[in-house]
Amino acid sequence: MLIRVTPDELDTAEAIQAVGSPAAGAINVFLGVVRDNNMGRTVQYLEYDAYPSMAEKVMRELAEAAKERFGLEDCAVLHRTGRLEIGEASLLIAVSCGHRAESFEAGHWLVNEIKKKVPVWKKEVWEDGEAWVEGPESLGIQQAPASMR
Amino acid sequence: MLIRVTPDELDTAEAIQAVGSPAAGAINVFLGVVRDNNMGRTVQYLEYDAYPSMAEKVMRELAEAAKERFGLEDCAVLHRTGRLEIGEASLLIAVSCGHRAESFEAGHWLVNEIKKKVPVWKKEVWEDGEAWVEGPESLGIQQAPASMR
Amino acid sequence: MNVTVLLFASVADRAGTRRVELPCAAGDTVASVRDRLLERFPQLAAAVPTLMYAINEEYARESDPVPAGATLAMIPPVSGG
Amino acid sequence: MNVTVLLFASVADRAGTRRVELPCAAGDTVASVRDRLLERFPQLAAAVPTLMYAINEEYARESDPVPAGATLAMIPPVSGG
Repeated sequence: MLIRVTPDELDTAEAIQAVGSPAAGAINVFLGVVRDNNMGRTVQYLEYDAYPSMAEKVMRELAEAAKERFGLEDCAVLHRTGRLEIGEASLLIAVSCGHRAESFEAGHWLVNEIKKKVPVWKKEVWEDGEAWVEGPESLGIQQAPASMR
Repeated sequence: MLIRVTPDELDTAEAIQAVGSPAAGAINVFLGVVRDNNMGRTVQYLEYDAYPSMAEKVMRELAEAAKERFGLEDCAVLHRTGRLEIGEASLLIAVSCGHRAESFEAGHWLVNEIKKKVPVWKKEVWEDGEAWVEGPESLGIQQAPASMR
Repeated sequence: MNVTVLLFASVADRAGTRRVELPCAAGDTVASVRDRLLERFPQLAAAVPTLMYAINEEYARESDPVPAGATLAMIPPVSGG
Repeated sequence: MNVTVLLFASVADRAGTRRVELPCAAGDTVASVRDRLLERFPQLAAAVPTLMYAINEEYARESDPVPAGATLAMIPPVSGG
């Protein structure tokens, strides 16, 4: 199980290789990519902050949960940190399993959970300013019981 | 739009590069991979036959349809032919779009349609024999009106 | 006037060839050309119930006319992916 | 006895630091350590309603006890991916 928070470029081939298995008939790869716009504003680049050791821990827990829940052969989750230009990948998820339907479901479930729970933050930098994005899907915003705040 | 039927190894990095776009926030990649078993039998390798010119035509039509239907930025569909060993990719789909949900839906829709409509065939080779797979999802088996047979 | 008939996968194996030139006349349809193919390769009869057809790389019905010089493909159930 | 408090993203920017050592006593909870942090950095008060917390890399509740020598992270709404 390949789990990594890193300032280096994410390598799709490495992740696909890592989840390869003779019993896998399907591999699904999801890349979260830096887009040139958000909420109607032009984005110049993103800056990612992270709590790397905890982020890796949460990513590993989610990967284990996905493996169990969807019967995966294997799973890789990588998140990049630091300054990312338009078109660069910030998140890379790869899952392998016997059949295709589970590969799509598992990948989608994982990215949704990552957006809620993994302690990583992005700052959008525009021509005329910048702001940390407080994720609308974050545990603290929507999902946490009041007692967890 | 990258569409290709080829005897050569499928290159995921090339497909990701091909669908890249400044407006894309999500890229989904699906790999159909040769599995070491099917229907309870041990598979040694697969041999793919194709009607390459028509396969590329149908793949292009499906890619255009997916682009329209899911609002994709771009789309790549590649299918390999010839002898494929366990773990090698026979099908590579990459889609790019603004947001993640559409990327998963589009990739899943595309692989389902490809399994129904693209004129490609696989032969399973076992230790003690071989057989052409007549796809249970093929248009001719389930979806075609009787008049199309 | 000829039609080029393409055979694939199990159908090509049974026929022992991937390509056959058959005569074709005005009024020929997918079904009539296919039946002419079966006269030459009776071992293909068992495949007919699940066959699909394409004229010049476009899926076609049994009743569709086959233009002179066309390529007619016999398409067994596909299993790509 | 100390606790190491980690700050990230907007919270780190507002505090002007990513790491603070605070005294910690028996009976301290996430909430009591956080309130001690706010005494030193009152500009963080606005962030509190959406903050989450982690003790030694595990999400924790405001009422959870903070062990001596623990690392307590202030976690603003995450936005990875």
